[in-house]
Amino acid sequence: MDLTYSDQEIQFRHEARQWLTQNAPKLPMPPGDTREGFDVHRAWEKVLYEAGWAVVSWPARYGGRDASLWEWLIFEEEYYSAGLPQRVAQNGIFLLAPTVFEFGTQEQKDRILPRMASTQDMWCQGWSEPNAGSDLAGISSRATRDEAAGGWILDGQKTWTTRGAFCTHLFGLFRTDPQADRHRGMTYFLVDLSSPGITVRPVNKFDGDVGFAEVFFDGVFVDDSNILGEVDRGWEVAMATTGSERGLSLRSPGRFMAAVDRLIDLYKARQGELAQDSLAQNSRYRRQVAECWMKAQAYKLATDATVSKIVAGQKPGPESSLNKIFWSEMDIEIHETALGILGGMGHLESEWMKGFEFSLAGPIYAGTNEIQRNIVAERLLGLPRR
Amino acid sequence: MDLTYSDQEIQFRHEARQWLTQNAPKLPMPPGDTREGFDVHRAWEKVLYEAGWAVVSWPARYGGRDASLWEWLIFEEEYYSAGLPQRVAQNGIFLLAPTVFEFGTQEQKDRILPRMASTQDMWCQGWSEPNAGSDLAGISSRATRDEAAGGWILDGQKTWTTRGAFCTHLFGLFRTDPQADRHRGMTYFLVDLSSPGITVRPVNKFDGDVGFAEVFFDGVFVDDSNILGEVDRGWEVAMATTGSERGLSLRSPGRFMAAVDRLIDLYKARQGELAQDSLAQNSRYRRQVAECWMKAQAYKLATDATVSKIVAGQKPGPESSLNKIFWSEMDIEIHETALGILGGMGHLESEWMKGFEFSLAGPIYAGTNEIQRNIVAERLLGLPRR
Amino acid sequence: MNFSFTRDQLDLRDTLGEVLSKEFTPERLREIFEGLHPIDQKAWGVLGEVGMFSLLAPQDLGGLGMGLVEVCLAAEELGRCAFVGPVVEHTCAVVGHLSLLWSLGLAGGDLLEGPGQEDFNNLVSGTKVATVQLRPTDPVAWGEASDLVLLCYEGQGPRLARGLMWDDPNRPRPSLGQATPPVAQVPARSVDHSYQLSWVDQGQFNRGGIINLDLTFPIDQFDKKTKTLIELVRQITIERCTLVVAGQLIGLADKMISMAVDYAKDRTQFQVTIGSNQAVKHHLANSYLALDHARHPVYYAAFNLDRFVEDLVSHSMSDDDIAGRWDECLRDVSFAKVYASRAARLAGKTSLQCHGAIGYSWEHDLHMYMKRSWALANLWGTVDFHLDRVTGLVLR
Amino acid sequence: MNFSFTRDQLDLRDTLGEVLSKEFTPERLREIFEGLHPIDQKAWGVLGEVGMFSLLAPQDLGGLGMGLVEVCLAAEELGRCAFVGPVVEHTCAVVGHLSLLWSLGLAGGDLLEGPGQEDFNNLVSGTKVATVQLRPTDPVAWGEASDLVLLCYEGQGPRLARGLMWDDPNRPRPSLGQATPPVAQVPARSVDHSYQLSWVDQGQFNRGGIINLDLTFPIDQFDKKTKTLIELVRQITIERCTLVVAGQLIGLADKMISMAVDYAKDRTQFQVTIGSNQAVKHHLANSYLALDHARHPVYYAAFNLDRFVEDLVSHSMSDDDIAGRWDECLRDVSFAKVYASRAARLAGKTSLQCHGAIGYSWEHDLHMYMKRSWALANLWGTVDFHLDRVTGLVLR
Repeated sequence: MDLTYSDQEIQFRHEARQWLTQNAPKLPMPPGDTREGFDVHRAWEKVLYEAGWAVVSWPARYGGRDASLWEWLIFEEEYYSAGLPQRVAQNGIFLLAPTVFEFGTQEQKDRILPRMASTQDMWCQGWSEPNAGSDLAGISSRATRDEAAGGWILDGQKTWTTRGAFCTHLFGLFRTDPQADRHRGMTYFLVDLSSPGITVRPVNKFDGDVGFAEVFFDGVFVDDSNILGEVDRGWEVAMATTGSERGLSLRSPGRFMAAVDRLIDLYKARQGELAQDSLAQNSRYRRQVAECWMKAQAYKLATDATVSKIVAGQKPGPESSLNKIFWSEMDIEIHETALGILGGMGHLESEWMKGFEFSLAGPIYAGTNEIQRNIVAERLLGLPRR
Repeated sequence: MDLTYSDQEIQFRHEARQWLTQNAPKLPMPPGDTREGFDVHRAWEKVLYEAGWAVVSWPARYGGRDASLWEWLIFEEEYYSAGLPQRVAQNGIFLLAPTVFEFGTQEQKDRILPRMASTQDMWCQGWSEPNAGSDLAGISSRATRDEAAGGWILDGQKTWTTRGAFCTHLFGLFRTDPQADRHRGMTYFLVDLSSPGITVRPVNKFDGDVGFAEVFFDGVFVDDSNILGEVDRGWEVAMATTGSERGLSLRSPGRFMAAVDRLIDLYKARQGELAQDSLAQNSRYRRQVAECWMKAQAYKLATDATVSKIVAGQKPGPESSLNKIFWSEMDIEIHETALGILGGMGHLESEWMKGFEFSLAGPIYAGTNEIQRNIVAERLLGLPRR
Repeated sequence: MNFSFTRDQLDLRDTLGEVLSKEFTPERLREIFEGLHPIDQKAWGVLGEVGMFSLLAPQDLGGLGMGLVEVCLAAEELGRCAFVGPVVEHTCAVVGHLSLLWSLGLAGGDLLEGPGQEDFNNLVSGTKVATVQLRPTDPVAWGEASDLVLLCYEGQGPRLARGLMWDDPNRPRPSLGQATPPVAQVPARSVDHSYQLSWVDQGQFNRGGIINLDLTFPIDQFDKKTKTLIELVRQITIERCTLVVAGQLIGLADKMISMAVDYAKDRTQFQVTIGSNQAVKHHLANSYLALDHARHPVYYAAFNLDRFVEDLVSHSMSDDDIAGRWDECLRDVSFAKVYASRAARLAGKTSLQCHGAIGYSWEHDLHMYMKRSWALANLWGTVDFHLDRVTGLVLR
Repeated sequence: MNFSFTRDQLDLRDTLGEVLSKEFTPERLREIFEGLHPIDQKAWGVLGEVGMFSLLAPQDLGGLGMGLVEVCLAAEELGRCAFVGPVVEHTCAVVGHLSLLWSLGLAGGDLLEGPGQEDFNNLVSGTKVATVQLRPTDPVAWGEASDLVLLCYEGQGPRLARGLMWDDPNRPRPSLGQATPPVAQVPARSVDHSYQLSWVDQGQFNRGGIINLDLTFPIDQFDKKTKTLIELVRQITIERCTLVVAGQLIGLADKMISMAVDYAKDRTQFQVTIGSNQAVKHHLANSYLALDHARHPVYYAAFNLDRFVEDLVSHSMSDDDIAGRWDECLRDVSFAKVYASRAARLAGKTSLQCHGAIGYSWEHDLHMYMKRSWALANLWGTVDFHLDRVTGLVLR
């Protein structure tokens, strides 16, 4: 056990901070879930790429700088600490990319990863369908073999595709063997959204922004080079991705540590007014802010423990479900605390309100927290399934 | 809607308060779950009976004073407000008696009720068995017909029989038709615990007192006059009793209102020290005490609403499950608050600690709160069973 | 003792519920939410027809002469459909407030027969839309959509205003009085887009030409006792509004739970109805429990506030009685607001979680009910304010 | 960065776990709980043999020269079996405290070679049982069962005491010093009957004839800097004890969850294993989550406290460094104690609920673990105390 950073890591943090300080865009940026905002974000993420900060832990050959996982966590801390927003490229670089690294051919890696890192291709996730939400194995979109053309014909519908209205590519599961049982006979496809036969309908989310899309497939051709992993083995490939989504990659501790820092600032700015209204109220929020600090710190330490295991060669297992429950509920609590500190103004539109609305999706997506608790009980504690 | 008490009710309260002030025993009484304590309590409850306060809402002919349900609630408030303990006769007067009133023959009422009210017979409940806890329909103790003798032979085992070690009689379910499906073929028996073939083993509870008993039946004869309701219809009869157990009769609001009054006194006595330790802590407990007050008040109001319905001729339904969840969790919260106010001394033995240990049983007995939540969801909200 | 509603009370509620389910549909709510209208004038008129605004006016003034229990029953229905407009303000703070002043002999005869009679009748019938402002710095609910504003400040008698209103603090305004907060501190609008907040400009105070009602309160000429009474009436108005907001929150909670129950009975995942999962059952059971235990405190407080007002009007309380019973009223109103706000918050969260992604979309109605409940929980005293008040009064 | 334990650390933990599972069974715990013995001398001796008490003593003093990370790992095992006796006090507050004074050149050579050497060796090996008292008014944990008590009061150097002890405040005592609290304020015992609380009588202070260890601290002759350092060492001892108690709470939580998981896999109701019910699954998942997130803060605080002590001993910190890093240590220890206490409380409640009636019986072991966790959560600073401290330090 050694909980100190090496000189190299400290130097890396210093470099990252310096670069971000000098190059950060004007803040706050418009929401990434609107057409205009998306473009602003994409441009900024291209700046990141060009300076080598887009995907620090990737090999240099694909656009990264071969940083360690610890350095990636450090970069994330610095990134969020600078007040920067979540990445609109995240579903590509954090969800698809690890799967490509694990299951992709060399040709696929060379073709997909650099364009992804440089924001040329923007990827969205095609998991959910109208009848397959938490129950991912319930999908019915299908792919039919076209042997002559050396590929597959996709038909069906995907829904709740985050930023699908603005993205250029989609990764998703389609049924290739309709006879197989629920968890088999699916294949993992990589789809260019400009292919003929695709219709994208924007769907607004809770806060009114265009957060989602419905994507309709009507005889869409995809050639064999765009299958990730083996035909009919898409479930196993997808499970690797959902592990990432639930676990640390989408929600690195830095984001919550930065949110708590902002919460502390908010409290300090409002402290006088709170105390003037009532000492009890002030004391309640002081404590609540400290509770949020402890939660973010606990999450950071849990992540450090997980990363230590990964670095030692272990694969992260169902622990990712623990993380997902924890960060999603913490995110809501941080924002509820902030809105409470804002008092009677708490229901007005603000950055905190926007963040609160966003946080409400946390216990739902990437598998509801109810499903995650089942996973914890069944896989970590060994309780029987029904 | 009229939330004021009538002159008669106010007069009733006055009388009860006056009598209790003049006749209350020395407090605190020893725990009713020890041999010596049980006898002390039984003697006190006999004093109650002799003055006509044991079962105020029963007809005079059985030992009551024909009081209304509202007056019963008033009596309970005054009783607990005087610092008096829960009744050791409660499983008879609050659980068995309503069932006897509903299902008993005139002969049974005349024979059972006055002896119960006067504490001559002390009743315990024989529901649970080693393999039938929350799942009451899982009982396997059986009754075999003895036509010649005009009765039944009981064999089997009951467990978690509250105060079974000290009681004189037991009411319980036994299987009379082993072929019937789980919820049928049971009969409700009334058993004299001095009958040949009965062995009672005392079982200590969480706090070390003899709270429970295991009762073993080995060829115990019970004649037909001691069947409550019809043979093979015991489930329906028992359900009437469990409704009482969950609902208001065992846990009248007065008990919690009195507990909260004591909590307020405790807080006021410790307020100076709490504030000296830290203003934040003091403010936290101030609020927590107020939360307990609100809970007890909400429970009182919910009970008033239920009683209004009963008085208007409606039967209390699955709402009793709402009440059971609420009072059992409130009881724990009241005691946890008190132990918190006691600070570093909170883990030492005290009346509050004793009450806390007692409260921990609340979410378990009379059907676990998990079962109660199922009932609320299925019967009040109409959600489907699995 | 009887905690049941009378047949008349239930009929009133049912009638209103039926009218609203026809006149104020989720589609109508969505139009307002998306900015097409400020309020629904037609539905407002129908509310007037069924007597909503006249509940707190005495029969002598052309009202129904009912109490807050009835208004809270109505408020549940208004909450259930997230009705848009200053109903609480109009019913309690304008009609109810003026009526109570009149009943206590403090308002001019104008209400009954003077030149203001027609104006007052227009308020009682809902032909005019009124709202209220309690402090010069407060935003006014639906000020732009209202015909008049009652200014009801501490230590002053009520006044009627019709000034310029802004729903956008960035819009230039003629004269910013000192009392108006700087623009930067005033975000433009509630996340509940159907809840319009406006700013009244003190410099443009102008009641001439709009109504004839004479409310000139020679407050400085009143004796101390009368001044105290006028302030008490103002306080009663505030508590009435607070409690009616609690009633709306109860209705909202009920609506959001019902939506989730319906969805959970219908939606299938993992080859079972999601409502058959114990986790979903327990979420909904908890929400229902919180709602059930929040509803009774609302009516308990309403009943006791009604009795307090009755006894005040009939002069049957001593000053000590007034002080003691008023503290109990404050405690009970705060208790009701805290529980109703929490019940609505839990109902919203639970409902969203049971709906899953569909509930998180703008197209689904749920977000409109959730956002209304967030706004109402913050208005007429936050949960924190009421929690402090109930704590102070319980631990006196 | 590396948050994994070394092979050596894990071996230490596993060895201790194996020894305890043989030497300190639930049956043994029950005997103590039911009053048959104060502590288990044999198990205590075995703990000494495997080096438990020497963890914090430097190798020069015959110890293992390890740190608090190792003591916390051991504490988890001690918690898991609810080991009875002043292990925390003995290991951290007596051996650890004297060792640290010695390392800083503040304790006499006695520890190493003087007439007290044998006495100190007896402490390191566990041949003698020692406990501690931090304030003259505090009860002493297992005072009656201990051979000596270290009196370690603010502003004074440590002293060794062997006075009369009482486990019953009603027993007559020779001379009640002013510092002894009146009997009425001192309930007799913890609800955890295996946790013995005693009262040390100041009037009967007597260290002659028991040990030769010379701890005469000429505190008044020290300069201000040295006095400050001695007080800091005392503070370090308190924080170490607090953190080791947190470690025990983690072990207790783990044990109670395991018991419930095992039971839930076995017990059948409604014709299914109760552990297949989603409600049971989610209860246990929540408890496990709380435990998982409480465990890391304990080791984080332990690691940083060890580093602080190392740097203090090597004189490599400036006064400013000391102040800043010490505040972080305090914050982290409080955080760990709060989370560990809550995890244990939740684990106990959940475990009881999953066991149902059987868990509520005296015959079942669960209550002994629950009660230990209640006692430990209150000792070395309540959750309230630590919550306040972490709040103050986060919001400096």
